[in-house]
Amino acid sequence: MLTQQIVNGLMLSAIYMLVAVAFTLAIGVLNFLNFSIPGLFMIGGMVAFGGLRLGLPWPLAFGGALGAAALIALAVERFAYRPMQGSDPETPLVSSLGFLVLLENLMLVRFGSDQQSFPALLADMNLRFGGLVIGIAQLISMALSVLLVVWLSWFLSRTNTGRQIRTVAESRETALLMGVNMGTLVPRLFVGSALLASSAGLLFAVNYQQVSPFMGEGVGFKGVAAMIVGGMGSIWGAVLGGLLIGLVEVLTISTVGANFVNISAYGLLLLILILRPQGLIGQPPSREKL
Amino acid sequence: MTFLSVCDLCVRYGRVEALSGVSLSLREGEIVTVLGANGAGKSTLLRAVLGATPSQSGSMIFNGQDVTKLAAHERIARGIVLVPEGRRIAISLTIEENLLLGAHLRRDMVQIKKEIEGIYERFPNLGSRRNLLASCLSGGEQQMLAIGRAMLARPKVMMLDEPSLGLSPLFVTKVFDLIKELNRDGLSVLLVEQNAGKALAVAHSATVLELGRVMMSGDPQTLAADPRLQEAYLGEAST
Amino acid sequence: MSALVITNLSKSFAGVQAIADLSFEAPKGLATALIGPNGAGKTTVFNLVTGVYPVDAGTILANGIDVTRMRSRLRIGTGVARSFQNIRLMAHLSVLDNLLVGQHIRANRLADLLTPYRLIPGHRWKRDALEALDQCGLADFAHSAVSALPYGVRKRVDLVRATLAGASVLLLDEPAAGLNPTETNALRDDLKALKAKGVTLVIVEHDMHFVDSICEHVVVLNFGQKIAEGTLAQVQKSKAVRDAYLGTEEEA
Amino acid sequence: MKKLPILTLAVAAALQTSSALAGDLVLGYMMAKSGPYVSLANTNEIAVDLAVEEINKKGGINGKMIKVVKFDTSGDPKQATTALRRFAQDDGVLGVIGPFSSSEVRTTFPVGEREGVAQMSMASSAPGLTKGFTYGFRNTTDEGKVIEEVFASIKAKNLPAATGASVFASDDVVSKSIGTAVIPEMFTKFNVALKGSVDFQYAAFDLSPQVAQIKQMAPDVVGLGSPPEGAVNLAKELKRQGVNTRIVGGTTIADPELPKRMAGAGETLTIGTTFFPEVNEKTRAFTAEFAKRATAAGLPRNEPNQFDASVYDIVYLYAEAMNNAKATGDAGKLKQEREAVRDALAKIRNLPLLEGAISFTDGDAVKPVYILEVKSGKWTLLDTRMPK
Amino acid sequence: MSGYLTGVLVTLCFNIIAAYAVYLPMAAGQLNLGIAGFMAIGAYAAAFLTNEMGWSIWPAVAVGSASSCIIGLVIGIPVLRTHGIYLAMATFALGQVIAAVFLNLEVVGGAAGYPVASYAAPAVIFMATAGVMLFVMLLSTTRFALYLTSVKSDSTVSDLMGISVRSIQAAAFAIGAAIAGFGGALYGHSYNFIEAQHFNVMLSVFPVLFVLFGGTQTVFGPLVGAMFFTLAPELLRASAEWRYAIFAFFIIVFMAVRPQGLITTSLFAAFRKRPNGGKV
Repeated sequence: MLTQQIVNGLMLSAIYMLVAVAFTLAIGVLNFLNFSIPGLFMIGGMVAFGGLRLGLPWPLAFGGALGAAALIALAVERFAYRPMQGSDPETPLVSSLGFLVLLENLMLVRFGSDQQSFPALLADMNLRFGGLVIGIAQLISMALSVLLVVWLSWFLSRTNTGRQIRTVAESRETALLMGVNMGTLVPRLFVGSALLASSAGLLFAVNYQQVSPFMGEGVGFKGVAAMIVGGMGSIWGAVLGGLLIGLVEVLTISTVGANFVNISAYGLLLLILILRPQGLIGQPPSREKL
Repeated sequence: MTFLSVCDLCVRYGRVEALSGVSLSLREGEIVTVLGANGAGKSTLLRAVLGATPSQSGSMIFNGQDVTKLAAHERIARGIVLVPEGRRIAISLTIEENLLLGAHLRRDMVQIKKEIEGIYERFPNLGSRRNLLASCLSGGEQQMLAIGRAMLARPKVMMLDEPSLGLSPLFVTKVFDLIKELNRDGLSVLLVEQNAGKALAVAHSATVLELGRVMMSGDPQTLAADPRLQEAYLGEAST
Repeated sequence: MSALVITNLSKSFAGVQAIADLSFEAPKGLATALIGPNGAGKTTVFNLVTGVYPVDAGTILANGIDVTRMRSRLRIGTGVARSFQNIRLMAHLSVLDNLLVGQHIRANRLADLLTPYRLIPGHRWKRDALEALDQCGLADFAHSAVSALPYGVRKRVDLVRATLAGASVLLLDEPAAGLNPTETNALRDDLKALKAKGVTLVIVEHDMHFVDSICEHVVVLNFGQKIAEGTLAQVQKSKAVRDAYLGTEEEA
Repeated sequence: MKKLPILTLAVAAALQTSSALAGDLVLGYMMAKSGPYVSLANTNEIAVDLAVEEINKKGGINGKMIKVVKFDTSGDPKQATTALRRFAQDDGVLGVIGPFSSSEVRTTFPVGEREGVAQMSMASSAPGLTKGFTYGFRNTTDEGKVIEEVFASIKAKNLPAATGASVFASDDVVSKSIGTAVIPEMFTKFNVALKGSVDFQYAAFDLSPQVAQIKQMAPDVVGLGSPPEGAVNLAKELKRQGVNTRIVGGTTIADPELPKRMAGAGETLTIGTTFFPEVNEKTRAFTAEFAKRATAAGLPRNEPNQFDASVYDIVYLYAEAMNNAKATGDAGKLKQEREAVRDALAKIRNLPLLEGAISFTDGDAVKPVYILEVKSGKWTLLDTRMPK
Repeated sequence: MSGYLTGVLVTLCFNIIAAYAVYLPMAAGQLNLGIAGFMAIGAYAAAFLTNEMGWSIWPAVAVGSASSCIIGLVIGIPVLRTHGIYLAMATFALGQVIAAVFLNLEVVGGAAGYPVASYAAPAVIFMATAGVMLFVMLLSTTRFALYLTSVKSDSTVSDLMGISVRSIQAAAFAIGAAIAGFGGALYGHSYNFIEAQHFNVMLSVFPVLFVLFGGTQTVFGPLVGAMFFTLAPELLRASAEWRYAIFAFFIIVFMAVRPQGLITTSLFAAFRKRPNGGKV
């Protein structure tokens, strides 16, 4: 049973991980806590659902969902991020949350508040080892999210754009003097982050066969927690954080009860923030210069 | 033949006028040095030439083309490259990645690799630690890396902003030797320096800024002898 | 007796020695200039004296009190106040409010904290601050937003803020940098007036004329070390100083 | 602060719907057309309008027409109290239809008590909500009673139920009381051995850890306290992990579309509900008319749910009460007439309506319970239990 | 006054109180995303006192507010070691944990919620809100408020001026918590019912939006922000299902055009004649 719970926890972790990475891209590089990410996560699931309901073949529906998320991310960059440069650091929070509320309500108007059943793409195939049940869909999505993260990590560490992104993350000023073109890099980052969030939403929909306008909130906030537990701005930190939060959640449910999930998951977050604010893997911020 | 010409450049930060009508020109293969006290606007001038700080008015011709309207990355692609003040090495990147960052606008990987090897040959200290984080370098080594990084952008004009700042005398000499060497290989250099004596010794031409304006300019020997320069630095009454 | 006594002070950042075994004194009631090329460690000295950075080794005495290990917040209580190289005025506050913050050390009790002074016309805090502004001819700017002020005015407000703490030792970080000649003259008058009141000044400055007109004592730093000390005329004659500033081909 | 009065006046002016025509019998109706309950509640309005139209077409009550003033509460308790204050103080209503959710009921019943105006909820089914309130009514059956009938039916039909587990959403009022109180009590009463209980959060999407626990217990029946989403997720996950068990629930999961939403999972899921379209002519006619109007309004669902039926009957219950109380809608006698309507409501016994014969005891409706079972992906009527 | 207006104004009052609870720490540069947790503490503590101990409302509200304040201080001191976005996330986590604790606290009803017997009429709420506004506005004329802005603008320099940055921040955080607890305590007695689920993330986040929307530069920003956020959805009531979507759209556009918020000091200065003498 513990093994089964760990398997269950891993699936959850994979989703949190992707969302955490989406957050970490925005915050680590741009110092922007992008609260529209839960909305983009939801868009991934809901738009794909809408597409399938219209009778689109799934590659088209999925592509449409990712495309929609990318376009929305560009709007977020344009209206929530860009005008706020130079104002109080918490200001972009308002408009990015505005986007979350807007997206949720648009989907609400279109699809209603109900949780909707997402059609099963794969026949209900499960691998059984003794008592242990592992869904094929679970395995595939887990593999996909791991692949995505590994690819991203490769991308950041090995490619030209990746180096530019890491330079921006360290110092915008240095990047500017090196001729990094912020005008195109920032929107690309937003799109990348949105693609991660919406793919997480898609995988979620495929896996749990459900979508709803509010599906992003719970997952999104846990994703933020995962990001911080691991270490803000670090991809592998987000992975570790996602793993931890997912496992803590599942183990809490199976040992203490579902009502204690928020206490343990967010308690862990609080503890980390107090004891080691830079997260498990993360560099402490350096002292300012006068 | 003028290679880079800056004409009547004005830069404001909010209400503060940092540069007011600065003009400057540089011929191909020359070292031009810009001198001046703190706050005279030297760094602002280099940033404006790079395009990283927007200028309110003025024009800039480079290599026969009007580059006034171009963004920093477009100017860098045309060969105007800056080695910034304080070096600005990305310390979360490795030494090799810093070099690659300098080449980020280029696509010719094979040639880039070759040039990086060239840099390592020139600075064995960098080559032996190529895969370590740049934070492990000393100030002088960081300056070498910063110059190497700029080299990889294939500069036609290299601008150096106080390259000797905070370096030990040994490294200061190294840096100036390097600048001379690069210049001998045909690179044009725009050099901002605190160390006026060293700068004037290598320069073909010099400009002194004061409070955002050109105070004087001319050939370095004349300037070095000009009491106003001593005055600008040491405040000695010219007797 | 010296107002500020620095003995064998050392500080390094990430292996780079910023201040190395530095000793000097700022004589009481006089102005001491701290000069040297960029990166010589002048501002670092101020940061160590005011406690922005912890000291690696050495001692700092301010008005006879050892502040070496004292918390940065409490050091202003020993009579040491400072201004900042890149003018650190509170951008969200008006000029007057910035000055009121500067007065904190003189209005330090809980009752002071909770007095609704803004509702009390002509409260002494506001009066004091306005008076100090008036003396510098800046009274018109009292209610302006800091960000809207010309650079020179901001610099002088920064100075007034430092004086309002009632300090006996003022550390001024490049007070004249970026000022036009008129403003520089006004600043000089301000500083002379302070000196006349017995305030000890320690000034980091690049403008040697300015130093010449104010400072009786000059300490020259290079690479975190003292390379010369004396009157300006004395240090200007020093070869080490000329090398540090103008550089020479013979060295190295 | 000149803005405050101006803005509020503007708001008031913008929203003040035309007050009731003199002589109409006015009812207030709290809708949940936005917010978390919109999918369950947004068809309610069709049922209300339908009932009002039918009554007015037949000449109204005491020669007066019924008029309904509507207010969208978004399912938010704060807005619900605003709605009630408005109905009571501004619109001169004789009674109020709604509110929808238990949380809203919790905040509006005290207000209704102070204002002296009756309310009747169509959906809130948390145990004991009407206790202590003389003006608070619910046309819902206490979940305890519903689930008791379900188990009685299962036992009567000799379906396997030797062992059981309790599964519930722990952060939802109704679900939790079902899971922690009702189910264990029923298990004892009907000799089902309780193997354990498992909880999940209302918004949980992943029930695999819970199902892994259920799998270990291998119960014959799972007593479920949850909203429909939880039932769907649980059924799917049970199927995925290969657990065969009968899910038993109350009206909280009585969603007409539940079998469709479970997409092949949840066979033999058994519930008690207060409405089933296939019971008789009357229910079939209502279902047909409802479908027509819902389609015309472009709503996503055109099959009535239990709340649509309930709210339809609430209009008739008020009509009956206003008739018995001889209500005139006269503004001068509002206070007495509200009280009379309340008293008349409380006295209703075996009034034959859409859902069956309805009576009130202690503010809660007593009415027939239909036991439904999912067979080949559709609701089928297993049993009808009449109230004792 | 019409019943509708009363209802809307009561809602507005609670939003104003919540906005000021967020405003004080934010004036010191702390983004508190866990204000709902402190409301919950005040609400449950006060409700417990009136329900189980038979206290009358005012002392209960006072104790509720005080317990929120004390817990804010005790938890705030370690939490305030973090800065910026870390602090925001720490308070966010804190709010979640507090709400989850009440969800599991059976002595106050747990998940079933907690009915509150004593009733605070709208007039009481209006008075209490006026009191909170008066308190914050008075506070804004003191050195304390001055130091909040000073610490926010530049904590290093504030420290060098001798201001105890940590104490000022802790005080701002605790007073914010006290106001939140006060609002929560009144909330319970006004609506006669509290449930842990009510004190969720959105309840924490919306007051932050009120303040940022209204503007943090002046003490009137939160008031205007709360008014807008309460009244705009009411004005949009006619558009039924679209109203929250339109509302969100408006927020985005507004913030893009005016990121510093609606009410700013410069706006004030434009309205104010040049003050004669030293009046600020």
